[in-house]
Amino acid sequence: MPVSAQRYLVPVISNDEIIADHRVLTCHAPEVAALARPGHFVNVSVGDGYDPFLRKPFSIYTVDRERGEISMLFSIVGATTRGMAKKRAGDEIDLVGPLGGKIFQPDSREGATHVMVGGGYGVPPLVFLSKELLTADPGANIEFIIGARHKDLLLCEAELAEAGVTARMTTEDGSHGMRGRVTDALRLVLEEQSGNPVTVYCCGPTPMMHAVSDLCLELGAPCQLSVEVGMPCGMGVCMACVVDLADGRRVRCCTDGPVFGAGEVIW
Amino acid sequence: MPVSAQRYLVPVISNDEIIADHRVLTCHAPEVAALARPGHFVNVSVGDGYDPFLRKPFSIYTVDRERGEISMLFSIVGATTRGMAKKRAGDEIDLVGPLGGKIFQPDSREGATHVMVGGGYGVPPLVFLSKELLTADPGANIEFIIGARHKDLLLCEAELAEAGVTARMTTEDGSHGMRGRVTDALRLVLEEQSGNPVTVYCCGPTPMMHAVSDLCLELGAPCQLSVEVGMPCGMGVCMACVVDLADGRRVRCCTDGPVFGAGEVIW
Amino acid sequence: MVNTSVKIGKLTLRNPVMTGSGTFGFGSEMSEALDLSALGACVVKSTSREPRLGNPTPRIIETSSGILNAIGLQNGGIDNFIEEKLPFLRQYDVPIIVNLVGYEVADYVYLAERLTEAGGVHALEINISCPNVKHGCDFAVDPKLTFELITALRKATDLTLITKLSPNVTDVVSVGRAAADAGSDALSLINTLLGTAIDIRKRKFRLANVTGGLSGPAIKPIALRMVWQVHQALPNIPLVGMGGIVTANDAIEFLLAGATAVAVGTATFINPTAAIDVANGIEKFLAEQGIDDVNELIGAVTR
Amino acid sequence: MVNTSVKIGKLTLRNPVMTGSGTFGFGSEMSEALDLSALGACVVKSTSREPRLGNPTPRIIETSSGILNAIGLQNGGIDNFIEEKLPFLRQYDVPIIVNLVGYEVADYVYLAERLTEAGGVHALEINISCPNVKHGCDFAVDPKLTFELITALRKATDLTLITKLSPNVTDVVSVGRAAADAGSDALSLINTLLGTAIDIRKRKFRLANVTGGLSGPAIKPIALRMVWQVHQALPNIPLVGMGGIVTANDAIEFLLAGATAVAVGTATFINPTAAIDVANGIEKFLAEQGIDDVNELIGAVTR
Ligand SMILES: Cc1cc2nc3c(=O)[nH]c(=O)nc-3n(C[C@H](O)[C@H](O)[C@H](O)COP(=O)(O)OP(=O)(O)OC[C@H]3O[C@@H](n4cnc5c(N)ncnc54)[C@H](O)[C@@H]3O)c2cc1C
Ligand SMILES: Cc1cc2nc3c(=O)[nH]c(=O)nc-3n(C[C@H](O)[C@H](O)[C@H](O)COP(=O)(O)OP(=O)(O)OC[C@H]3O[C@@H](n4cnc5c(N)ncnc54)[C@H](O)[C@@H]3O)c2cc1C
Ligand SMILES: Cc1cc2nc3c(=O)[nH]c(=O)nc-3n(C[C@H](O)[C@H](O)[C@H](O)COP(=O)(O)O)c2cc1C
Ligand SMILES: Cc1cc2nc3c(=O)[nH]c(=O)nc-3n(C[C@H](O)[C@H](O)[C@H](O)COP(=O)(O)O)c2cc1C
Ligand code: FES
Ligand code: FES
Repeated sequence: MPVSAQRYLVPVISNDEIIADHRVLTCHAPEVAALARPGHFVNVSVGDGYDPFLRKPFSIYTVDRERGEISMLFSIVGATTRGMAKKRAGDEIDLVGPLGGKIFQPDSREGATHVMVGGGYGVPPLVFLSKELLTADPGANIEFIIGARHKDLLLCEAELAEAGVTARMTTEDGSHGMRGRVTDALRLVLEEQSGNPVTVYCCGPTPMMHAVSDLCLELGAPCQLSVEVGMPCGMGVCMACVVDLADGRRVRCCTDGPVFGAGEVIW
Repeated sequence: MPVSAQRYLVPVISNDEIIADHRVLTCHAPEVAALARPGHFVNVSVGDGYDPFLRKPFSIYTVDRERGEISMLFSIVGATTRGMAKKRAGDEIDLVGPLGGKIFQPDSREGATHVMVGGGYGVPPLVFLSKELLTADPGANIEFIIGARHKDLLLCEAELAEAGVTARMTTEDGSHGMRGRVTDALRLVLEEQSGNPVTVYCCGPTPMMHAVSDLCLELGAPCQLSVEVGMPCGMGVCMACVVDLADGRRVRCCTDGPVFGAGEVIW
Repeated sequence: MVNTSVKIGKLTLRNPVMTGSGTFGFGSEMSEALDLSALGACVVKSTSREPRLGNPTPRIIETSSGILNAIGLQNGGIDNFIEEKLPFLRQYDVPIIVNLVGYEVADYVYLAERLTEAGGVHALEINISCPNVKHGCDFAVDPKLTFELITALRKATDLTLITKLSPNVTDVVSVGRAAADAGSDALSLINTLLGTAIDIRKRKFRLANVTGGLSGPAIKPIALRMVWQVHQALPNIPLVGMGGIVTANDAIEFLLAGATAVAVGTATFINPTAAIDVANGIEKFLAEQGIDDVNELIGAVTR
Repeated sequence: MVNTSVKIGKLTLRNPVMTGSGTFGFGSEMSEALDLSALGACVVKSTSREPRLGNPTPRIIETSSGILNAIGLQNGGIDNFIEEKLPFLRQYDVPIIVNLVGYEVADYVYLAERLTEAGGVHALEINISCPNVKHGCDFAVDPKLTFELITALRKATDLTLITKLSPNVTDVVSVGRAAADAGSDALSLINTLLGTAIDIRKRKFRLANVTGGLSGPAIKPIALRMVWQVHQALPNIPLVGMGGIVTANDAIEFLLAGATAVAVGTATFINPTAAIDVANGIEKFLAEQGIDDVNELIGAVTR
């Protein structure tokens, strides 16, 4: 599927640290805001020179279509995110997007429960998805599970509360919420929901997604996973981001995904 | 001559536009401030990546040894100077220096008149030299000639006035000071000074330095010129900055210069 | 009005800027990002006889001012290309150049015949130089093999033939000359330079394939030198210059060095409209400099 | 305590980090910027029989993540080296490696004899691969000529011989093998890749010499690949890896690829203490990883 990959040089509106080494950068990108749906990402470049050369993908976190603003939540790990961290209001940022072929498809069945399972910078696109669901239907049933190793690494709890969603937190060391992993909480939720139409949406570190996928297959819950692999172009032309599917096809994560069903992907 | 090339990551104190596309960046670099003498330069890098790869040389403009501060006056032309322009107070800047082998040698003869001839970013090291001469001897005789194409490009007039030096300005279009070139003003000054011990110190665009050099040779005035050529290393090891001398030697501008005598260099 | 059109063999391009094979998919992917008809030509990903799954991942990693790729020529094969990709491309008023890859002469001849017959293909770029497959380099490092391959292809098709040279050789001119002597209408250069990178903590190669091809601005000086060398030695054969072109200024360097056209490869990854921006930038440069024909730039560098 | 010392021929280095010839002058220039005795070895600028004035300027220009240089081997000649430079270097407790360059075998032999006789020189690096002088490439692209040259040198001196290979060849292994067979104690690689750049407004080459050698991070992937290839083919000859090393991590990649030592070249221009910083960084990495001997890293990369 062709992407409407457009490049925008846009001003930064704000850039705030939310937890250690994690920031939310908001910029004025009305064209992107108009098109962005949950699961879409933008490809970011911060430098003037060619080192680093490639853009890096970041999920769209919040969208304010009226103001024409979008934001990304990022964790500082390398050259691009270090450069993003330095941006101040008024500085320019260079984006291509929105990108993504198959994104989250909200379960449209009557009374469906939407179960979000996120970890790390996989949480923001699910927050976006939850807000969109609530905008379309203020009574939408949303269960939100967020996992982290330690409470200091948990993201978006307050933002979700503001949107009216009480997230279940799991930490590996029990420092906040339930002690354990997201799959422990997910098993509880899916058991609670047994009999109801339910869809799981998941984004997070690959081992977490793998475990969530296995659990959903085990329990027969439909599950959409936003797969993360390196994406040099994000537009379907470089063939570097391929994932192997159970049906034998080798497809591009960026434009044939990044959202795949549990059981569809070979981990 | 070996250079004590040390690298410093230091904080920017201020960075102000002085005329269009020209700024003065001040940073806290006490080790450099302690060693810096007029004619020395520092090699600056602004990026994190390797593009651009090389540092770029900038003359030391002001030195405040008490505060441990130095400044550079730069004109925005390429990647490094664009990067310097973006630095704000508190940001870091990456310096190597002070560099330079043979720098300005103040004329120490009794009653000597020091004639400075500068253009563009050649003016700042001469301002530094003038201030050092006045610190050593508040009664020092200093004549200062600054040339530019147009009055909007004239640099440092106010700073010199503050130091008690009234500069003669020349502009090619007569928009400020004397209409003409620095050599027109220099001829007048040297005629006024005829009979007195005098030394000309010159820094500016190569054609200007060539003309000043020729005039000084014609009038028999000793002249020190700070030659500008591309300097990939600034430390005498790459052999790229060579200049041919009248005596047949091919020497490095960075460590065998950058200050040479009129008649010494083949233009 | 400035003339920006150039000729490569029998083919007239409206401007000298093509896409780089393997960096622009099969055109369809980018058809909403830019107007395909504004390209000088659309060069598609290497196509082989049978479908290929390519190499395991990671397939691309970043290096200073460049990338290493070891895609391994993943493509759907010639049948899929002719049935699924070509009809889409035919809708556009743009020359279509298909890049061919094979294991032996017979593969290339078969592909050339199929594409000649299919119609709507304007030229064939012969990839003799992909470093990521077994025997992938055999032709490109050997003038004799190159001569044989191009001779066979010349007999098999009337389409404009562009032989794509590898930089991983001592003497790029001798391979270019062999292709020209065998009847190649043009030469394109350079393909990627063989390189690698290591993850020091895992003590493993960062590419699953161990080595890959280096592209992007890092290699531009080498590419430009090779274009100039080949143009000096073979001034009569048109060259398609590539390797690290990101801006119009980069492209103009290649034209001055002797390229009749250029290809924009990796740059598309960071700027989707790079090829068109380069074409527009060349036109602007010509206007600015008061040059009324882009052909005046070709090989016009002096010492 | 971690062992950082490695052996190159008869030579023991306290750490595997040398300077790159032509990027560290004759050592004296940098003697105040860093402690020469902290280097694994100090490799000085190419020295020739007669003094050379080198090429006209511009001699170095910047490219993406690299530089092109065409210094043209400016140096004061062997007499000047022995009289003026060597006595200074002898003061330091550091192995001194002199890089030799000549037009023909006799030049190299003469230089080797003079330096063997002079005393205080620990090894000779044989530059058969400088692309910036007439015939500068003759030896490096031809295994047979390389074999002859190194055979003659092997007879002329007992000093450790390190043959420096050019990357501008199809098959770097064959040249390396020829040098090894002729008795070279070690190989160093890579020298610079031939490249060029053009000023589009002046329509002139940006280097007075037209072409120059590309160095710096841009070439690292190519250099690393070549080191690995040569180490695979010739596991018993020590290699000095170089090309784009800026950080300790870069150097460790070369060690893992099979280099016994590394040289830091262009990086010194941007960080005067680069070579020592790299040496310290390697030591830190070993400590961090609980490795007690740097030799464990050599060639330890796996697929
Ligand atoms: C669809 C998608 C959406 C994403 N959304 C988000 C998001 O919303 N927020 C977010 O923070 N991230 C997101 N990511 C991840 C983000 O794109 C990457 O983390 C990106 O690499 C960051 O760029 P960087 O330049 O800062 O780091 P990089 O320099 O690319 O480094 C990334 C990681 O690679 C390692 N690395 C770098 N160089 C080497 C080397 N030479 N050898 C070994 N390891 C190396 C680093 O240590 C680091 O852990 C997303 C990724 C995808 C595919
Ligand atoms: C001893 C010394 C002292 C100096 N002191 C000062 C000082 O005090 N203040 C000051 O402002 N400058 C000073 N300079 C000059 C300064 O070092 C240079 O202008 C430096 O190049 C600026 O770096 P940059 O990265 O901003 O520009 P660069 O990118 O290096 O560009 C510099 C110039 O080269 C041109 N150029 C760049 N790339 C190309 C290309 N591909 N083809 C053709 N032309 C190209 C640009 O258009 C520009 O005019 C000094 C130089 C020396 C040698
Ligand atoms: C991801 C990728 C895939 C490529 N695939 C092909 C290919 O299939 N066939 C081919 O002839 N060249 C291929 N190339 C080489 C490019 O067409 C081009 O020759 C090279 O990348 C240099 O140009 P650049 O620096 O502008 O990318 C590929 C390059 C990249 C980066
Ligand atoms: C300015 C410069 C001068 C050089 N001079 C020499 C030389 O005289 N002899 C030599 O064998 N190599 C010379 N080299 C090559 C380096 O020693 C080294 O092989 C090459 O630059 C790659 O390493 P690097 O990327 O770390 O610089 C020179 C390199 C540069 C940049
Ligand atoms: S990232 Fe290039 S094809 Fe998906
Ligand atoms: S700048 Fe390198 S020797 Fe002068």
